[in-house]
Amino acid sequence: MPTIVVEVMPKAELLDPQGKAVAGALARLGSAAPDQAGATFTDVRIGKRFELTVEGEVTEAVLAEVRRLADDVLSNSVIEDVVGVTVLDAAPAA
Amino acid sequence: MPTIVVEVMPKAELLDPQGKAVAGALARLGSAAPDQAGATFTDVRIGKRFELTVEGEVTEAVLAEVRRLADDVLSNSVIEDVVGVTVLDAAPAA
Amino acid sequence: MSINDDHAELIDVRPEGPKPDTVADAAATPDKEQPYAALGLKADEYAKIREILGRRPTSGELAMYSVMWSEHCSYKSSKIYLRQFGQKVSPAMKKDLMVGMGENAGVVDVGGGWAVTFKVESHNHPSYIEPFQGAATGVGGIVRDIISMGARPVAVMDQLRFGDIDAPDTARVVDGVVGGISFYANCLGLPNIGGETYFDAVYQGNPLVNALAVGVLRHEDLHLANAKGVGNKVVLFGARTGGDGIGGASILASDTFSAGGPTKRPSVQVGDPFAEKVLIECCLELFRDELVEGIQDLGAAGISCATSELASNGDGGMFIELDSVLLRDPSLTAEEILMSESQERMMAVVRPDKLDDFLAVTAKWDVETSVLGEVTDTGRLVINWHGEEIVNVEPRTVAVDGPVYERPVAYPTWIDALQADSASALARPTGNAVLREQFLQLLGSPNLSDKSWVTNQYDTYVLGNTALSFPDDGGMVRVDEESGLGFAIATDANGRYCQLDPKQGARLALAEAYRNVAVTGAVPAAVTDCLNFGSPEDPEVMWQFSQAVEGLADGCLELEIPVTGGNVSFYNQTGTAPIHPTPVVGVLGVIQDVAKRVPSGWQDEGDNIYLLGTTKLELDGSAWAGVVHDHLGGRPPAVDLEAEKQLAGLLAAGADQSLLAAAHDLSDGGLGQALAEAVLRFGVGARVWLDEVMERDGVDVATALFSESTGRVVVSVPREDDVKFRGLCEGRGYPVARIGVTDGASGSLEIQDRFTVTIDELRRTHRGTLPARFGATIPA
Amino acid sequence: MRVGVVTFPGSLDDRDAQRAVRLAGGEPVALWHGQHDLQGVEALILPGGFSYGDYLRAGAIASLSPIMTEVVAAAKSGMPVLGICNGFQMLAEARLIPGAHTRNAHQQFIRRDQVLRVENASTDWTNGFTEGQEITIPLKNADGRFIADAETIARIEGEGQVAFRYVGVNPNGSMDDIAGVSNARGNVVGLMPHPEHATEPGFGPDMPDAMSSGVDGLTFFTSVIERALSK
Ligand SMILES: Nc1ncnc2c1ncn2[C@@H]1O[C@H](COP(=O)(O)OP(=O)(O)O)[C@@H](O)[C@H]1O
Ligand SMILES: [Mg+2]
Repeated sequence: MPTIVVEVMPKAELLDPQGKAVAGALARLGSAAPDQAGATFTDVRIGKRFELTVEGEVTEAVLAEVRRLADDVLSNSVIEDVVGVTVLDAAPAA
Repeated sequence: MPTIVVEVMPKAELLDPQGKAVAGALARLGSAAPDQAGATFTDVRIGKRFELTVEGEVTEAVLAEVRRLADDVLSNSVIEDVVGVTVLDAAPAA
Repeated sequence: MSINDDHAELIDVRPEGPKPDTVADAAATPDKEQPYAALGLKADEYAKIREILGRRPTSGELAMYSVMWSEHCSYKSSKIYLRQFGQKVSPAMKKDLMVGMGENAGVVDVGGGWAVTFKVESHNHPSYIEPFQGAATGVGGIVRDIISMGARPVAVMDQLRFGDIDAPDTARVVDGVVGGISFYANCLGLPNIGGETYFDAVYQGNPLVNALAVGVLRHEDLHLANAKGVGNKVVLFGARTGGDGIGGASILASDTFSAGGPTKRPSVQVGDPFAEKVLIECCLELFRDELVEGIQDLGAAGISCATSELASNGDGGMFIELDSVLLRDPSLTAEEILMSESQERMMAVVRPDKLDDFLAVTAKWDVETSVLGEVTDTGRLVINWHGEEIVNVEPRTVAVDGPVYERPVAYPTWIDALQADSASALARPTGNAVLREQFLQLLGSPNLSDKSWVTNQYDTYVLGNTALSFPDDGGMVRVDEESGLGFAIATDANGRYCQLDPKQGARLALAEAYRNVAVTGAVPAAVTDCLNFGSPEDPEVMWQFSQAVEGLADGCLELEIPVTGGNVSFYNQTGTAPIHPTPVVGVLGVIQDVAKRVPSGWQDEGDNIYLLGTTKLELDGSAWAGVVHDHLGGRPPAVDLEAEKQLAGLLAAGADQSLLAAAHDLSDGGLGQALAEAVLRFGVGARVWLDEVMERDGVDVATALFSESTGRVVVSVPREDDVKFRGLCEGRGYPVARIGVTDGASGSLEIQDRFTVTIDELRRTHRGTLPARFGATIPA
Repeated sequence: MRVGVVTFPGSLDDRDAQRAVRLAGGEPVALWHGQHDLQGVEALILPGGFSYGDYLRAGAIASLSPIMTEVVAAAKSGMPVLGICNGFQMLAEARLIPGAHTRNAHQQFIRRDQVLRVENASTDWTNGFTEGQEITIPLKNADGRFIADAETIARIEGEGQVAFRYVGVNPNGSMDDIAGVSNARGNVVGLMPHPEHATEPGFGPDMPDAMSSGVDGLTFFTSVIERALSK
């Protein structure tokens, strides 16, 4: 059955405490292991990834409904943005 | 600056109560609005989406390090799978 | 200057933004048009600013004045009334008051070298827009007030009012608000020890989310928000400054949500309780090592508020380099930085010779810190940005000498008809079946039902000092592990009473909170309040406000306990319909040894149950009138504060002599509700008779069960202490009647000759209501 | 006996754990997450709280702390280690015990006085109990749902590594009602409920005979101290 992926991220202008904590942890790990590749992460933000398994065909109408649900149910528009609604391993939209 | 996206999902064989709760909410909304496109969601799973902003170029070595961090830090292999490590809007990996 | 090496790479070089509006520009272009109205300033306020400065303000100065002169920060509509709290005081009320009104929070000497600081504050509007973050940051804000006094925060409480429980939007707001409080306070490691949860359609679209925090300190640890000592450094530490909540508090607090109009979506603030927890520990270490001279939390109006308040409470001058503020978003303008309400930040004044030690402590806790400037003797608050002067003001004009309004008041003519419509005209049941039915109807009604759906989400155990919490009448916390010294707090407000008569309603709230503290065995000592009202521009609302403040101030004088601080929240309305006036009153009490605390429910078999106080036909505004008859009218119950004092004295003596196995105050729902709650507390049943009270007080059975007369408490007394207890009551001349005995074996509450309800049925009725609406979590 | 209590940024019940050690007759030693020195302690407690805000995964960031290198080494060499709530989550993240924790099934934080059954009374932290004994210990968590794959569950059930089970109510949806587990050797024990909050009369859970009188948690601390003394 086809799967639709909805991606939601915290709004860029708002604080993402979780991302901040992970950024701090990665920085500490990095300085603890200076011999590593040494990538420096200037920012980390953590959002959500929903996989919706759909029964039947993913029509344009279904996608439109998922987009609406993404805005209204799966995300909180006050603090989050929907950054992606994509179809995974499925027949292309009709 | 380039951004690397790491996607982590709960393991398929484990119950995801949060996903189940959202699936329930979607089902109730669907049955409340039967005139809608009427997509039926058989399953919802909720994972995480990390956006790591990297300073400098995304070399193969940097990507390898991110993959390692994704496995060791950003996910817990007892309960989660890393389903994607991709580079967003950046020069391709060297 | 950045201190935290871990994050050094996060610091960006600031892009060259637009050229700032400097003091020189302001002098050169006196007629430049400025958007003062959009910032919430009135034309005459803007003119006043020009007069103060002798020129037009720079855009940075305008930003500062606009937020600091907002209703929320300046108390411009309430100031003339709040003065009463400072004026109506007796010497006895000042005796234990270490810090009174006007500081971040009041401080009360509780003996043994210990002091307690506490305050309640509102976060109503943000909590409607984004319930979870709004409520969470509300907790964060009040806790920072407590830290800034030099205290360790030790407990929180929350006072919540939501719309009709069955309204479509209520579940969203309840879930978010309770989740937000739970998330933030639990993560801070602060026990929640009590609060209020009410549902009423008047709060639909305008829920009330008040949060109270309490802190404990040694006398010598007291810190104040002032910037003294020329040359001392002004240091900003904690979270970085971002673009969230810019103008939040002020713009939110001066706007009204209209039902049909476009929804305002001001940027909300996101709370980081972990950052705040670290900030608490960091501050306590700074205090312990005596590294700060003055300290101020950053709440509404952010840096504008902190700098101007610190400066005006100190030597009067301060110089700040705004470029030194560590930013989360490098594109912020100077004005935005001045107004940002980013959470989890503090500002300290530090002696130069202690700066290195200060920075070592913040580094230890991974708290980012930057030195912004220093205390000066110029009498001016000067702020530079990119090397140019963008603010040059006398700090008092920003922080202290804001506008003061004597807003028109108008007696609401509708109140006469409302008061004439007494509930005593409503049909009162006499038959046993109907009595039983109404008793259960009340017990399961949203406002009288069990609140554990809410309180189960709150930690009470953390810190290991919680002696009482829900569902007892007051929360109690041990202060001193050696002596057992502790405090108790209860908060109350009955919006229905206040709608009928705001002055009386405020006195009733005070009396109830006072009594709720007294039943725990503590001695009431001080008051905080959060006055939630509609728009001050509505003369009828202003009348309600003036009445409530007068009632509260006079009441405190009669009880001889001072108001130590609080908060005013106006503009609580949907469209033009204001909420019921809701003055939340919190009373703090002191108990010498928490081991002597008294719980609200029956614990043992065969104890005598006494009713203290007299019952009158007082059903106006009662839960019975509301739940059974959907009625609100008449005049709220009478309050005799002298009697309340006497009752509190009796309870304190009873607790001190360990004569009381339980004591539970009577309020919403009357005696019936109190009996049910006392049974349910530990699952011990009782047999109760009403005839004696009915005869003595000349009331019918429905009145005996449902009246909300004040000054009443049910207590249970072990048989062996009976004589002593009766002696105590006689000695103090307080009305007392034995109305029953506890009966563990029966498994029920029996009202003799009237009806019997099993504990199972009581429990099902009481506990089922909230989970049925908001979802069951675990099997009951 | 010197018992170390490690404080991480965001630890909350560290002082309570220290008090519990004291009440049990031990000497609590405060340890800081950023250090590598265990200061010669003979047992370790990872206390409850929200280290690093529970961000990412509960206990995950703390499990990467400097001191955890020493904690892991000490645990492997047989030193008694108790992980309470957040500490339990850290033990799982550090792979010192099997399984993992996710959000409570009902998605909410929950606090309640919880009845547990002692399933294994031979570990370093439970030997003062008797097998099958029912005890009341306060529980408070948001991410308390213990899960593991079927094979792991079968193994720990088979080898007696399930130390505690929830009785009456499963408060968070944990598999097999598991409230606490140990490592194979029995020196490392983790559980979601908070024994340190049931050690002082007047501040513990309500019990049938008197309010706030529950002190069942004290046995955790006396178990480890007495076993050390008898060695
Ligand atoms: N939102 C809340 N947060 C914390 N405690 C609450 C909350 N709502 C109610 N409670 C607690 O539940 C119990 C019952 O509340 P209530 O019936 O309003 O008390 P009272 O009538 O004595 O004022 C009290 O212990 C109160 O502190
Ligand atoms: Mg009460």
